[in-house]
Amino acid sequence: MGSVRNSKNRKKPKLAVFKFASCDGCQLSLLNAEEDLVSIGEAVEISHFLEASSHVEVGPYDLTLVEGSITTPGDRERIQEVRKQSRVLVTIGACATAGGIQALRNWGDHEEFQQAVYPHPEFLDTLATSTAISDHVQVDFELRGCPVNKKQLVELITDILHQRKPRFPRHAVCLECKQSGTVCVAVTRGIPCLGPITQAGCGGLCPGYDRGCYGCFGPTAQANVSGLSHWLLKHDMPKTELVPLLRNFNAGATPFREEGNRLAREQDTELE
Amino acid sequence: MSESRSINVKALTRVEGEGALHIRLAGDAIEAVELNIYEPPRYFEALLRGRSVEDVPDITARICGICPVAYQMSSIHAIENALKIRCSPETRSLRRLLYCGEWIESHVLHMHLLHAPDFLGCESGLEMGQSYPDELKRGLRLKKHGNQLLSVLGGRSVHPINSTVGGFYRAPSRQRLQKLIPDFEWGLQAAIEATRWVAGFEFPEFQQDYEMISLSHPDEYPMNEGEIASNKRPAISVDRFEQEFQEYQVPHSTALQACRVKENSSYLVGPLARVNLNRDRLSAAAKRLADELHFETPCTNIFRSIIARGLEVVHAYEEALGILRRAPVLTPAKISYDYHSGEGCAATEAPRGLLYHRYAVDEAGLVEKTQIIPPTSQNQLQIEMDLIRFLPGVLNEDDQQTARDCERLIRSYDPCISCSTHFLKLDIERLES
Amino acid sequence: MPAESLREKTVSPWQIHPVRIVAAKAEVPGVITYRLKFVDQNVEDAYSVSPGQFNMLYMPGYGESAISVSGYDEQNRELLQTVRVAGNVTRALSRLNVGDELGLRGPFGQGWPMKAAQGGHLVLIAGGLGFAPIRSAIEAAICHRGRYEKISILAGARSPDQLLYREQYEQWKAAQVELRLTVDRATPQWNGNVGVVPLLVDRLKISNPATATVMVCGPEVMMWYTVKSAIEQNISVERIWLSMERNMNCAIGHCGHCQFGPAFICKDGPVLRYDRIASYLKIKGL
Amino acid sequence: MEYGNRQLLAKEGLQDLILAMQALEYMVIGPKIEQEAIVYEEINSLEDLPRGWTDLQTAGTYRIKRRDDDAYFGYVVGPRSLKHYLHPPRQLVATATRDGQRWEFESIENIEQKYAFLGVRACEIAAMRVQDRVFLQGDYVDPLYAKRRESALIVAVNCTMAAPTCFCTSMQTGPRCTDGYDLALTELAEAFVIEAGSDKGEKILRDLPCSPVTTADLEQARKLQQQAVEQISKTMNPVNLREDLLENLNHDRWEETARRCLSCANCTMVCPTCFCSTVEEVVDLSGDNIERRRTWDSCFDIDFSYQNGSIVRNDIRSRYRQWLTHKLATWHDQFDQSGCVGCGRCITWCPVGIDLTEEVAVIREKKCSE
Ligand SMILES: Cc1cc2nc3c(=O)[nH]c(=O)nc-3n(C[C@H](O)[C@H](O)[C@H](O)COP(=O)(O)OP(=O)(O)OC[C@H]3O[C@@H](n4cnc5c(N)ncnc54)[C@H](O)[C@@H]3O)c2cc1C
Ligand code: SF4
Ligand code: SF4
Ligand code: SF4
Repeated sequence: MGSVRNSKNRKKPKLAVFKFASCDGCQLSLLNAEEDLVSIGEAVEISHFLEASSHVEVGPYDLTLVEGSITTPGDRERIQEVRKQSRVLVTIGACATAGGIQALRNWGDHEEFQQAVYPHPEFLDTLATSTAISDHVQVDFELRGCPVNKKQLVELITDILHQRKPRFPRHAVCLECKQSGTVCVAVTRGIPCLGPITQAGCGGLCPGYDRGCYGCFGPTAQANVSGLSHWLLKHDMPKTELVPLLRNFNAGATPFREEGNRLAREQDTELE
Repeated sequence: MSESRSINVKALTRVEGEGALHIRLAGDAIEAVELNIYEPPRYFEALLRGRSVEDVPDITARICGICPVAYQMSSIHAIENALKIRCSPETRSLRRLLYCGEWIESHVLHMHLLHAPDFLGCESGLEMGQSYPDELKRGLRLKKHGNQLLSVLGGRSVHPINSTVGGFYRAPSRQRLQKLIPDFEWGLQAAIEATRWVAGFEFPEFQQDYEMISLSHPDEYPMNEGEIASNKRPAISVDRFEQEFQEYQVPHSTALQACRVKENSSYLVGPLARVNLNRDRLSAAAKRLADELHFETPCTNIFRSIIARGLEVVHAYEEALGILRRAPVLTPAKISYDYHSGEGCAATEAPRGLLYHRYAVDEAGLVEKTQIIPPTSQNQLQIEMDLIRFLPGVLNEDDQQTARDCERLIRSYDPCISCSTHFLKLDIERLES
Repeated sequence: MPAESLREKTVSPWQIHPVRIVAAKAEVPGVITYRLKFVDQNVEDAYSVSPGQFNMLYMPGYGESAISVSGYDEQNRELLQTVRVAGNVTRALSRLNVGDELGLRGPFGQGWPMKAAQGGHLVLIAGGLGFAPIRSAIEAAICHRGRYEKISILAGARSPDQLLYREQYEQWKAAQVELRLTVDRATPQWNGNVGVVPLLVDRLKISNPATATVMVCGPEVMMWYTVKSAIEQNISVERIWLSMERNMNCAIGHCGHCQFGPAFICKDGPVLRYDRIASYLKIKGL
Repeated sequence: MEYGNRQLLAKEGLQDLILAMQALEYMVIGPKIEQEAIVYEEINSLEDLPRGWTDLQTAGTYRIKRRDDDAYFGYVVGPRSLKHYLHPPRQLVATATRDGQRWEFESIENIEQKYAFLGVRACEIAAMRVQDRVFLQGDYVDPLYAKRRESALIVAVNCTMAAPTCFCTSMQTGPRCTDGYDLALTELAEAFVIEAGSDKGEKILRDLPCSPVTTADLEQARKLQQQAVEQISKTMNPVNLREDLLENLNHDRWEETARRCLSCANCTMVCPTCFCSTVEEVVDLSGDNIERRRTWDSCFDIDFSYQNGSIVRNDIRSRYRQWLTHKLATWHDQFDQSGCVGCGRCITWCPVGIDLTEEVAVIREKKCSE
């Protein structure tokens, strides 16, 4: 069947996990795969996964998972090297696919941020922005989520082991809500919910817990962000609340970023 | 003339986040020990400014994917203190239950996948599984329970979504909670077995005279509430934390380190400190087990902290079972509150130790100022101090072995390096004085 | 109660049957023609297919793909399917060897109107991989050669080495079938037509347009211009048939994916009469 | 056999009905308050019903509210419909298992669960019949739908009120249930008028503690049903609707709607007639055990029209157009009826309140020139 598993005499494919600016949550999702973790461990050679193993092999790697965003000059270079060493490079999680929560610095004054947190900013060597991996190197596949869904992560690894192109839904969270029988919190309670413009993958988690979706999985393909913000503004949601809603873990994703910026500009002119 | 020698561990492994260790020696004299955390800074304290208090638990969770509940709990309690919100006893129980889930998940992960391999000469938990398949399987199952509990209460195990200021977004389903009971009954026994297993490891002799710091509460094992206790000094209330402890920056690390303000001295937080200071408040089964294992307290050998972790897992299982059996009903899920300007702080016990947060909020419920002091920054100086004392005993080995031994020592702290970059502004004047 | 009366169609349309690869022939780079044989003889006995219909080929773990039947070897009871490597399913299929098994559901859909075309000039037009379903019409027509006044095959490909079924051409010509080929880009060795397929239609001699039937399969733009040319040749819109393609998931009209205006490509098509869809072909994004 | 012999059932008698259905091993699915809406859920007893509650619905909003009486069925329709149970959102349809070099393929054909639906409205019966047409009356029968549908028991309720989103009268599907049920109820102030519509229903009715109806009861029932008719304010003229839409596939309105529509698929999920699905391949790590699962899909999903590396309906405009024209126009070509029963769910549950009847009105008002 052409699966890697079947070709007994071939060496096991090498898996590497690299981390950039992140919280480790996406890597942890792999350790959280529990039973599957053992099977993955059998199917691949874990060649570089610092959080899980002291066994470190040099590249090239067959599959590289990259967590985290680019925030330092050093990392900007390191990712180039990682790319060179990787046959298939997959980014996992909002940090890697959109810059993560730390991309909020892109709207702030970097120096002032440094001063607010560190007494000696001069010891630091960081960039003024937090950017997605795909802004720096070519990425073969992006797995969304903050954190990624561990089922999807295992599925992705399986897909690659079996030489399948990974395919995940690009539709809205709303489908998952309805499929799981969750009642829409936007319609029944007027709670602002990003579900209609956020990519599925979490299973409609937040609405199932009576709160609005806050966009962990980033924008859907062709997300109509202004369509949603238009409705919310018409229904008395102030821009001061709407802008931060769009600026969460996927603040750096283009559709969220652009609409957030547009609203913020309008807000500024209104204030003047 | 003795040659100068430098030992580098370029990348610490089996720790959460990324860090390195540099040791510089001149002959047998230690010139420098630097725990270098090169985890890039993410400026959480800066990005929280201007956000509404309800956004805070979601954002602070992202400081650390290993202990998001700890960040949520500390920030929620600090904000509730700022807004003078008093939550119901049921909320309190369910929050403890949530925390039990995180302790189980995080401790079991560390015990089985990160730390145990050191004692068994393996490079990873998976490799260890080849010689100890049942132990690994048991560990993974225990870890899964922790995750399941987090998922039922919080929606998912990494960055759960159900905790908020004033309670929970949705009252946890009693039915789903009670479904966990059989698993947890099994887990309690299995956790006892696992602890017996790790207690049988061979530990290096390494006794240190630590100052141990943890929360302490008259009626319960510390998690979400209590005073800050020490084995060396009188207990203080949480709101005095910043007067007694402070953070400062060192050039070799992106993380800040913490120390005692007056004495400039290091201290230890985490499971070993907690068990030492609160042994009599461990659950019955955990206490019995500690006696059975002749776990002497105070225990001052950091390598034995894996046993303390085991005891806490047993405690967490037993406490969780009690709450699951009661399955408190939460009505309403979340209490309503008004915004007003104020300031509040709180400390809770993250799996790795004390986690302190302070917030100033304005009358619209937006954050003005934040201070977050995570456990790993508090342990960092202690780790360096330990290394200085530990090194002479391992220096006659080759560099690789010395490095490996040092790494083992560091690992027994279960340092969470991703957390340790989110450190706080310190008061420069005070530092210089 | 309608629900009660309709239970009789007992076999689940979801049942997949194993088939074995008996032979695989690389046609052109990236395109393979397979000979498939049912593993279970009862299934083989029950199976009957007409030209223009398609099967869902199933690669366990990868999914299903709609693949036209490009021929059926009655003697050996072997199905011919020509597959271009496009994505997951077809790529996985291409990694199989002779003797390996895969799954199949089918046949599905409405095929070419071979009967209705009898008595007149049969014009079969293929572009690229559209040759696959056209091939099954060629076979069927040759089988009953006498029933058609004239048979013309017009086929186009990007380049000469992209032309499918080259080894069959002599055989077809021997059965008195007119074969005209064209390529977009010629090579030095090529001395046939250069240009798009509709040009071949323009040059075709159709003695009696009233009884001629045109069957086309190829990319949508190619079909669009081919039909225009056919109409200019005075062929009635009711005698022009197109084989259409849309995303195919269930193949039984239950999943909604393959809709094209009023048609379900899986059950009303893939072969559709031009005049019934003409107005929709013009609309973008339907 | 003639049914329609009407009788009176005391309000508490509903509990006997629930018990009778349970005794026949039905899982009773009825209205229940969940997450601040009245949804179809498993009902264990009368206590579970939303007694004394109603719903308020407009485009994009839904709220539940106390009524000033104790009516059990004093609400309209909720986000779930029978399709949630008869054509469930996730369904295993087939499996593949590797056995050495060979594969075993199996299709799932048996389902033990029998459902009894309590509180079904006229438009919902109509919607179920639309799905019957899709799954049972074509060349292929969906075996799982057939099983569920055949074993289902329908206890209908005649509407006595309507929401501003209802337009069943336009689509000629309600508000009165005329057939397609096993039992039908009309809720009066003090009791129910109950009648059977099938042998199954008749058998259950025989054992219920009923009393004879009076003319006054019937008059009250008629009045209440009339009240629902009168409350319906929304209309959509079905005459020529198919042509009006198909002749306007390039109307400017589609573009305008696309600026509001989020392509979130809520309308298709709540619509009781929408039937689109996708079969997903769920593979274990070894690749040896595969489940083929059918899940609800939607024409609003961008990948729904994926074909050979490109997307056919590659903007919201063409996706919305596909939905509306399928529902109201090409459905006639395919199934000889409209795909819309006028329940108004898509209007209420659209998170930005798009109302298909308004869209249709605009398109009709100014037909496109071409
Ligand atoms: C009636 C008919 C007859 C055909 N006959 C032939 C033939 O004879 N020979 C031939 O080579 N081809 C034929 N095709 C085309 C063939 O079906 C496709 O090229 C084939 O499905 C490709 O399968 P794949 O898995 O390799 O490619 P993919 O492009 O990966 O698609 C496989 C299937 O998966 C689904 N899919 C893939 N990606 C997505 C996504 N992002 N979102 C949603 N769904 C997705 C689609 O349903 C797609 O059909 C025919 C198509 C039709 C409709
Ligand atoms: S995407 Fe979210 S979970 Fe993953 S590393 Fe980033 S912050 Fe953590
Ligand atoms: S709750 Fe949010 S995600 Fe769910 S259906 Fe409503 S709008 Fe969509
Ligand atoms: S289209 Fe709307 S009104 Fe019509 S049946 Fe569907 S949900 Fe109801």
